[in-house]
Amino acid sequence: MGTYILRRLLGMIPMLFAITVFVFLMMHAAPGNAIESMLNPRIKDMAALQAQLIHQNGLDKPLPVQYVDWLGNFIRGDWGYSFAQGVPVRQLVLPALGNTLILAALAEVFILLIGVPLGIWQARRPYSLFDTSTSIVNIILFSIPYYIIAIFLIYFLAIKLHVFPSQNAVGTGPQAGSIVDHLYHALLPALSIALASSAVYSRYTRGSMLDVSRRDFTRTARAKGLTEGVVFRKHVFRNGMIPIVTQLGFDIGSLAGGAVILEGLFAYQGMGYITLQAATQRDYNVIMATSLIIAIGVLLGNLIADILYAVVDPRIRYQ
Amino acid sequence: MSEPLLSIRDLKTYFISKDTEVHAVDGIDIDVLKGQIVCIVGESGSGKSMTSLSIMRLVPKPRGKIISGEIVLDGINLLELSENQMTEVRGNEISMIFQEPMTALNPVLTIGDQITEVLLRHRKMNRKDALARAIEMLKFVGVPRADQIVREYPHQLSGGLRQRVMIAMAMVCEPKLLIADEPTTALDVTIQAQVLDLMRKMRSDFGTAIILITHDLGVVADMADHVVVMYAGQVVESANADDLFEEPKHPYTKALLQSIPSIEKDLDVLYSIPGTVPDAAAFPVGCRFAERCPVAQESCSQRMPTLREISTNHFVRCDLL
Amino acid sequence: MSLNSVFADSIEKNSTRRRTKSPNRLAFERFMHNKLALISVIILLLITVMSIAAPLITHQSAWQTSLMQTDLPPSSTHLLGTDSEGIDLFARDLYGGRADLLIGFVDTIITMAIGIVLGGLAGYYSGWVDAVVMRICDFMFNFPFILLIIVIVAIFNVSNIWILILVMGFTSWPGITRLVRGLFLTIRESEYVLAAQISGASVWRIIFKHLLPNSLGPLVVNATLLMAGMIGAEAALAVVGFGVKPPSPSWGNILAGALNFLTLQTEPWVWVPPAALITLTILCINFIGDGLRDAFDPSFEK
Amino acid sequence: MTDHLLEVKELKKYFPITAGVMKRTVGHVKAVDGVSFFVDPGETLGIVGESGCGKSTTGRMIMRVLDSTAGSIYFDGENITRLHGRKLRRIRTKFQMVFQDPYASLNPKMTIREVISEPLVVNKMLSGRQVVDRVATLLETVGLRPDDMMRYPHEFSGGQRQRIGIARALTLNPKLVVADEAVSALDVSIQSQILNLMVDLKHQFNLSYIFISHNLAVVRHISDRVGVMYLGHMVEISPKTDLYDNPLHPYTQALLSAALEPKRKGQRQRMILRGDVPSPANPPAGCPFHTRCPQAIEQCRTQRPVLQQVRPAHFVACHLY
Repeated sequence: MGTYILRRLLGMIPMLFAITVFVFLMMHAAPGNAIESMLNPRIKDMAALQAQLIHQNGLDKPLPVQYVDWLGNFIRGDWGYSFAQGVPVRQLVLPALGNTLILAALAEVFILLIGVPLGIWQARRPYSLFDTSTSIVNIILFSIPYYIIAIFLIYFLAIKLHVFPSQNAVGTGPQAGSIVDHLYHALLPALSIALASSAVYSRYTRGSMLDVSRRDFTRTARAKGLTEGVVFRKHVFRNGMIPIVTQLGFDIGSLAGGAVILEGLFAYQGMGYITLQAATQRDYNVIMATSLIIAIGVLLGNLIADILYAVVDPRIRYQ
Repeated sequence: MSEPLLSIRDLKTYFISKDTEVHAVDGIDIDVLKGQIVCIVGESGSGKSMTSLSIMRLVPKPRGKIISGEIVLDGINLLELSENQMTEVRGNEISMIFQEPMTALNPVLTIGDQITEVLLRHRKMNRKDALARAIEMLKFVGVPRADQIVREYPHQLSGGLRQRVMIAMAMVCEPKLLIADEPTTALDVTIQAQVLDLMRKMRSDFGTAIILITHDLGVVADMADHVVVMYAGQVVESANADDLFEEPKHPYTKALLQSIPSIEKDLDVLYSIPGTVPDAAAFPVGCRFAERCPVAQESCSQRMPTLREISTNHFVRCDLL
Repeated sequence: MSLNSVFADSIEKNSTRRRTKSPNRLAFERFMHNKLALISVIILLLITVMSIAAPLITHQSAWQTSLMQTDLPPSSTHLLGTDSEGIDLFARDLYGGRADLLIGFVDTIITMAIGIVLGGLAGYYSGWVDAVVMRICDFMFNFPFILLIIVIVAIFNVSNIWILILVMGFTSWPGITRLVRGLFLTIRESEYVLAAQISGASVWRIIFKHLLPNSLGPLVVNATLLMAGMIGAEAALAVVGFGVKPPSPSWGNILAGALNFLTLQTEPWVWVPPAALITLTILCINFIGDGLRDAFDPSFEK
Repeated sequence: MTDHLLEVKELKKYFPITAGVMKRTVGHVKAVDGVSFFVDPGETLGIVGESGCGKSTTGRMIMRVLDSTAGSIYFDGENITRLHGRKLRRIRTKFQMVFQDPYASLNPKMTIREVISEPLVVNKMLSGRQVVDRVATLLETVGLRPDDMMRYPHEFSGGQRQRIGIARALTLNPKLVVADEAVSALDVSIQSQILNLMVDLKHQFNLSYIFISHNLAVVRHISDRVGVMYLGHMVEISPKTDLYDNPLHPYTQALLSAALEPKRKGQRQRMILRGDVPSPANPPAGCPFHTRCPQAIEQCRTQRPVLQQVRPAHFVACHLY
């Protein structure tokens, strides 16, 4: 297993390389550049200043050289300078990554506490009143986009009841609040993700459990005289969780990439938020760094999914 | 004659949905004596598998339903037991093995786990004793390396071994009755021979009665003490195996026996039964075989024949005899 | 003319009398028995017709700003009031549907087309074609879909709705491609495809006569999911300022315009209607999708 | 060349086993490992063997839907082993295939007319009215009604679907039909209908069959000569009566001994093989059967026996002869 993980980690390198090249080329194919967009067009002698800045930042070198320079610096830990924010990229990105991870972890906790148990409970007594009623609520919840759920949460919890802050959740940098403060501010966006995802997960869990409960080995378990409770806990549950656990792995990866829209909506300073900001301001160094980190998140998520799969299903063995 | 171990009377199992009512099992009577091997033989759709699931009360819910009848095991009508009491019977007094040993075993639990859980449920043993008993049982059914195999998973075994594991699991509480639903259909001929031999050994060593469900008359001839032939949800003939193979009475049984090619001699033409089995959602009023029967009379399709005893312990559902 | 010919003639003439039904026809009939799905179809059609026929329903303009009439509450002239620039909100909600439905519809077609062609080739040929297509899919999967669109829209300064549609369509195909590939790989192994190959059928015949018709169920179901997703995505983009650019109305950008403390608190008529319309549209499409799945795959118990 | 309709020489199929990211080949599954035989015009060659013996792979290589690793296939004296494109399409009209699963072998979205006429349409052999005529004739030939052509596969029973499959195989007037487990999925009564149909058609159209099956009785019934395969090798091949009455290879003997005839015989001595078939990814050296053979001698472990004639037209690959 150890060598398998190592091999998979090494296997990510070409993919990450391809991603950085792609983002790099895309940004240089764009009309205009960051320097241009950050300068006030009313400045006297703008052309000269611009040329000077371009030269200082190495933007007049040939593209491959620029790329190699960037890559070399990145690996050494120098992620460049954010033109728009006036701070080193690392100073911007690392706290944002932390914030996003908190958000993702919180959302996953909610999914595990709400979505999965709900699905299991529905599958335990399919077609019962509880199952049908919650299933209807589910499909409606499933159809409401998460940002609309978020707006409603803001409306009720923040505006009407004043239980939660709705804006400017966390400051970045040294003045960032305590961990409790973080959690408090992350709660509303996490809840929005969780409500939307829980609907997906409970549908998925219910389907998976029902599918397993119709399989031959479940019939065997019943034929052995096991009580319905044991049949479910030991046979249905363990098999039914296999696809769920795998899906959770994938989602950890993509959630870590930031729930862009929600971070934007809540002004929650995570990866999604700063990427959004960087995109508006064409802050290329920031975009390069965040897209690379997000891609690493996705790839690690896939790896986690594969590992979890092997853990829960003995038929899967990786060498 | 001794009291039967299992006695099924007028059992009806239907599948009911919004606009159809499928009569999978439509009023059957079967007796199984202690230590006897009874083969239920029939083609697909004859209701033979549903009969076995009905005995276990494992008919697929929510649509499948036992409508009426009684299933008496050792003086107790299983259909009157509560669901809880029924779990005491399953795996303990009656156990069951299935056609596909691959899908019938849980892929994420070890072989040991799956056998010991039967003992933990019915014998109140501790884990260590249960595991020892499981290994002993695996050795008994001829599984090599039994003490290692208890730690392995089903996918690591071959088809033949999996079926042996299934048998060990079913026999570990020494049930009075073993129901085997097409236990060798998914296996190769040489492996089939091994499994059938093992089942015979179970009968002689434990005195377990066996209901063997199959479509293969070769297996029936090899194994059965008593044969029940099913057609379209009903028993059409029920007889001692020697009698049935020597003197089949029902036109369906006769036709079936003549439709099978032989390994031992070259036949010129096979008999072939025309047409197909009637739709179980809309059975004809009269004899269900009348439409395909070579000797059918007009009256056959008007009145349903009853199952009559035409000689000692030989029952036939045909009015022409 | 042979006897058979005569016979065949009468068959062709009488074929309608025989009650034979194709599997697709049966699926259609099952769908028509699903009340929830039918109601959803009707509501969705109603929403579509209302946004197309918007000029017939309201005389108000969805673009005309009026500095004298900003932030008005609902009244008989402005059924849902006006926004901060004095544009009639009822008209904006009606016209806004055009953008969302257009994006949903066109992008579903673009995505399905790319997905079917690429996934189909990968699934049919396997080998290196498959490897290349799947690597590209893997590559695309590393970018969260919404984020990728945002970056592209920002870098290339997209403001035209058609270019937005293209960007969305050309970034969302990997999912469907994988689905089609998986379906094709499975069906390709079936004996009837083998029989067709033995008959000498060409690749295109096998794809269009065998693989595609038998993938129809899952494809149609996924097309509905995709359409719901696309409509949701436009609004999501608009919320953070990367969707359809005002003054062109879209449900998303009407919603986005209301996202400040004051409007949320005091003017629900601004943001509730677009939010409700987005949700209702997606809900209807999802119910239709559920209905289609049950219709194509009746073994899937509800 | 000879006047055999089909001749197969030293045919091999190795499937690579790959591992790792780079898909390195780490071994081969030797599904078929050097098989030679021939089929004469109007003759039926049966091929029997247990699952994994390579019989289906052989059939598919002959049909040229699977490329062989080595060896050659001659059809009507022409080497078709490496034909492709138009030439292959032309020759392929002369050999067709009937499949196992009557439910998976017909495209559910096509009418019966489209299914049966597909070979005509893709080869542009007939058009319009003629196609309809041909399909009607074929449906009558296989015992269905011509007006069934407007219906869809889901409206037919398993047996009827198999008839449709046979009609499709006959569309182009082939000389050779490869039937891969063509009756294995059918009930006994339907199985005999289809076997009789196939025998009739053979005489009517002077067809040759390669009849692949695991069912020894069925193979005996329909074949003129029978080949027995084990682990990718042809271990014995002979005219059927000789093979069934005087089997030479210990594997054939075991197979016949394990097969069950629907007849009561009392307790009989059966030869039951120990263990399972070895994996074709790692076949034993020497004779592939030596691991299970009760008569194995030292030579069997090291040296692979070749197929040689022991009695007139009776070939066996065994060191005992």
